[in-house]
Amino acid sequence: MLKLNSISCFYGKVQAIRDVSIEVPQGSLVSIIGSNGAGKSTILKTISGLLHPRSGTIHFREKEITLTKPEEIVRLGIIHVPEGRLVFPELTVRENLRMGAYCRSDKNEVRRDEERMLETFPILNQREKQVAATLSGGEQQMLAIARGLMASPAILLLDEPSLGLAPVITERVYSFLAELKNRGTTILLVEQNAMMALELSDYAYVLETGSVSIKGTGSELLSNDDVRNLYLGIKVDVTSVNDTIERDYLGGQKDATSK
Amino acid sequence: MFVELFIDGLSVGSIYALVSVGLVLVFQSTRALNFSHGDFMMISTFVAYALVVQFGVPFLFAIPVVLGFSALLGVVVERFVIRRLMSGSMPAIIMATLGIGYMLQGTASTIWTDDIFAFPRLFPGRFVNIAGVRVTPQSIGVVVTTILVMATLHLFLTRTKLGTGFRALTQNRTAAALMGVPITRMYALAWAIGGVLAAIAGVLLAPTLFLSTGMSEITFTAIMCAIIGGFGKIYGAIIGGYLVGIFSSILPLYIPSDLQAIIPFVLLMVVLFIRPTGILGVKTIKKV
Amino acid sequence: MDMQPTVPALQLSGVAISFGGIKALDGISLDVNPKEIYAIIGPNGAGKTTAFNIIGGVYQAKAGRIFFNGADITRLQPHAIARLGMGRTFQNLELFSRMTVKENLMAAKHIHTRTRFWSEIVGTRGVRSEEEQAAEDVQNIMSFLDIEKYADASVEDLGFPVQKRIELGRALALRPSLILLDEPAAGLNFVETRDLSETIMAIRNDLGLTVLLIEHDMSMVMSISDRITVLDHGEVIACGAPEEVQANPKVIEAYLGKRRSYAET
Amino acid sequence: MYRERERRVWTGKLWWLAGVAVAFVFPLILSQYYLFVLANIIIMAIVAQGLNTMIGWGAVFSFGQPGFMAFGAYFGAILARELPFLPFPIVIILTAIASALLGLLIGYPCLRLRGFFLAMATFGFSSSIFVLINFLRSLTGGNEGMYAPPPAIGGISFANTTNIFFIVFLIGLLIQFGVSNINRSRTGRAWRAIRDGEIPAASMGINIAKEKIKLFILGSVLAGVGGVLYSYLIGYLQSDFFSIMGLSFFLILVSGGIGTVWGPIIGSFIFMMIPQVFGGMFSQSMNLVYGVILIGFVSLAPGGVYQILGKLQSVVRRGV
Repeated sequence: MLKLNSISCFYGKVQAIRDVSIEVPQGSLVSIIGSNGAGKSTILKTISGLLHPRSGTIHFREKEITLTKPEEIVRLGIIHVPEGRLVFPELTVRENLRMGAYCRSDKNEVRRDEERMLETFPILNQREKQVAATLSGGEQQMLAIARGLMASPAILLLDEPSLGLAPVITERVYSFLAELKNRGTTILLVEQNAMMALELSDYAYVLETGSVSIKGTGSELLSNDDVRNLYLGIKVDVTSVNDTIERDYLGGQKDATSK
Repeated sequence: MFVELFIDGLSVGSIYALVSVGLVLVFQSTRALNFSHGDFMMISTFVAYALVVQFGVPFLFAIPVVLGFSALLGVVVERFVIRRLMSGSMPAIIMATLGIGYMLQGTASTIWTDDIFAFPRLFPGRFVNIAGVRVTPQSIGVVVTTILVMATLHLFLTRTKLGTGFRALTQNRTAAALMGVPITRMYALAWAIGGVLAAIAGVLLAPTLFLSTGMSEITFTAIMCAIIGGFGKIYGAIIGGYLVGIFSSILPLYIPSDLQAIIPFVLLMVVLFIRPTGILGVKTIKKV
Repeated sequence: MDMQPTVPALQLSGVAISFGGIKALDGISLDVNPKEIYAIIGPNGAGKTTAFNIIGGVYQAKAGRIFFNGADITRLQPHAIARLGMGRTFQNLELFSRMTVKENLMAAKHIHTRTRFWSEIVGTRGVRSEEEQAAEDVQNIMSFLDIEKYADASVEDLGFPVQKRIELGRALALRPSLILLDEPAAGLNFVETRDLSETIMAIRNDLGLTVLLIEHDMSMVMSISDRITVLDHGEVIACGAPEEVQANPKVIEAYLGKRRSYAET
Repeated sequence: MYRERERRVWTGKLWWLAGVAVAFVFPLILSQYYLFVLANIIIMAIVAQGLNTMIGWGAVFSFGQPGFMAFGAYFGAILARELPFLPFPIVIILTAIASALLGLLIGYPCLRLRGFFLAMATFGFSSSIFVLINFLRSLTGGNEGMYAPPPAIGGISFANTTNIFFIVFLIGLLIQFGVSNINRSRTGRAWRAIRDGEIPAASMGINIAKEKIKLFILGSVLAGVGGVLYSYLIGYLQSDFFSIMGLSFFLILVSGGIGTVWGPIIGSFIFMMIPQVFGGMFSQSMNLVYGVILIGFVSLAPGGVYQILGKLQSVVRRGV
């Protein structure tokens, strides 16, 4: 459904992502994992039109959207729930939800969806009239996801939904993602919290300094030692490293330690 | 005397409020402090003068034309000057808006000279006596019109989708873009509304102050009102406007009238001394 | 040799701060020994940069004390802390963008020069010789970091990896005893990261500085750090040598998350 | 190496001496009118230089220059009127000191303010000065204005344009010399560092508050000195002369090249030449011309003429 074809992207002179190709089939949950600064969020920003890639193409349902404006991409049903939640702090919970449906014109349906969201998230229901700034981090994350869903997305791009959340809350967020997935929502998930994301993913990409280093199904990557190493920097016997990945940083590690 | 001056203050404060709310709307959306805002007001009022006095168009027809003119002026300035500079530095934007101010001033003095003109009252009539207090229909009219305008603006911002979208934009541009809010059209809208508010203020102010190119000096007072209220807050700008209006009308009872001109500034310094962010302002922390 | 028990180069005890009611740091304590390479790691949003900002005086701690070479710096302003010999780099480059590379480094020499405003206006011989001394030191640092060839270029025109080295150079130009590096490897490729590791080792071994760094590149952190503190949700969840930290289940969980199946929920 | 350096220092000094020599040539070739205009250009450049250090180097946006300038003009004139035996260099120095104190007084409360807040506070102080000038009628003549004594030493007056031109030119040259020295020194660097980022500047050990106060003081001293010189040139003072100048300094900075040592001088020249060039055609609408020029520079050539000249120079060099 969504297809990125060797995208490269720069912030000024800094290359953020390099030749990234990603595919998200209809109805699946695909995740991009990797450490901070690897360029995960940049990929999502490129899809939602906040950034334009310097090279490569993006197709959504066979239509090229590489240089389309954000507001038009939203109209196509690509909904990006940004990192750090970015709820509107001075709008009430309900107004935030309503903003999610900004591009929809079916008023009655929007009303119904609003009620449905408040039902799904009882915490939000209790605070319906409060401004979003007064919500806790977890509540804001719920609100951000709910706001994204209000657009009745064809595909949901989620950026680090567990960022800064206590483990219990993270679990709650993920339970909801599992539920969404079961309902058939197409999701592209960006996470640092690899285990949880991989558990849930049909397919996943590991991003390292701007390019895809490993890819595979969620369960494949879960059992892949390199993924663990990437996160914790545990030294592994070089011979055991999966051939599919050029892990030149291991050599570098030796250099640095040999000092 | 006190009550009469107070009502006078309300009427002056209404004008300040209108002008500073326009400034704040423009600032919230495009992060540009428009130093030509008073010139928008001045030139729109001159257009109104030309229509009503020079060409004899009835007020009722002239006003929509003037508001349209002012809105269009805002859109043009936003589109051709501000948008190119928005990513630039603060001094650049300040100087560009100062430049626009100069241009509007120059245009007005070319067409109408720098003389002072009498402007017809929208609300004619002599003093009325209400419970022993003498007030003019003009000042009542000004206050009532302002309240109506503010109420409309409030309803627009809180009850309509466009207005909610605007508020969302001012709180977080990225998130608003991700909701599908057309950002650039919102900028134009903000400048258009700013222009309309300035034009309304001008038409209300001109009958008492007289019309001249010097009218545009109101910009600085209006900015002070906005800062007093807590810069970037619409309701703050209203509070600031009325505070300055009332104080500048009443205080001359107690101090030499020569010093009246610095009342807004003294008020500003007092407020900033007590609350560095203004009355409704909140502190922001710069991240590194 | 000094036989006294060594004073920690940097000591945090029970440091806490909150923003808008949300606790960013909740009573963290750590000791950095002189000439140690010490890393603070933790997932995004754990409060690492906030810790740096408190140490450097940009934010004021709500509770707790901070000692730098034994002196209490909890309430000092950033410039006063810098004068005591603490240099730092920033997560998102904070170079003086409209100045040349050399000027950026010279700006850090501000605290080493003492000329008066009046003599600067006149441009006395004293001012000139002091300038030259400072310029010489800056020259040394530029050659240490191999950025001499960019000396007169405007920093805006240089690539990101070079800018990162310039920022490091600016911090070194303070001639600090402790240097704080906020994600020095972020945005660098493998080769550049390897060079950086070597540079950091050299800063400690050859220049004799204490290094405190925040980093996400785990292979680098694990290979160069003497000790590591792991932060999560504003609290210290582990502290120790790299191997200990790597093996700590709490750390693994903080980074990788808990394994749990959601199919049933 | 050492010799090379000494040589450069000496050639630098020779250039300044050459500048002094030029001062003696102008009166020979220029009419009184153009000497007057030239003196006026230098005065405007001095005041603009003060603003330049504040905005262009220190990112301290100030609307205060006209007020500071008026303060200097009135202070100097009143001092010379009340104490006629004071030689004029002393008057200028005392005015500079008074302006420095005023800068300190106003700079201090402004330290907490930034950006627009700071700009408005300086504007407010500036307009308060005008209000006070009109209010203290017995001292300043109020709205009617006051007569400003010409520069004099012990009863010998230098009241003609040529003499005043010399004074203005020499002081202008001294100021330019001092400012370009500061620009190259530690303090100038600290100011530019603050402009580019306050937090990193503080992290380099630069005391932001202290440096900003210095900026305020320098800005107001230059405005004050410019004010005294202006009073000599015009011979008569009215607060309106100054209050209408407000925006001129921005035009000077933007057209000349903000943040460069020579920008204010180039800009001042451009600013004073505009009426000479367009005066005939657009006398009614000079503001329109100023506005177009200001916007033109801000959006098309933000580095001003100084930058354009620099680019031309490099193009010519490459060509040769």
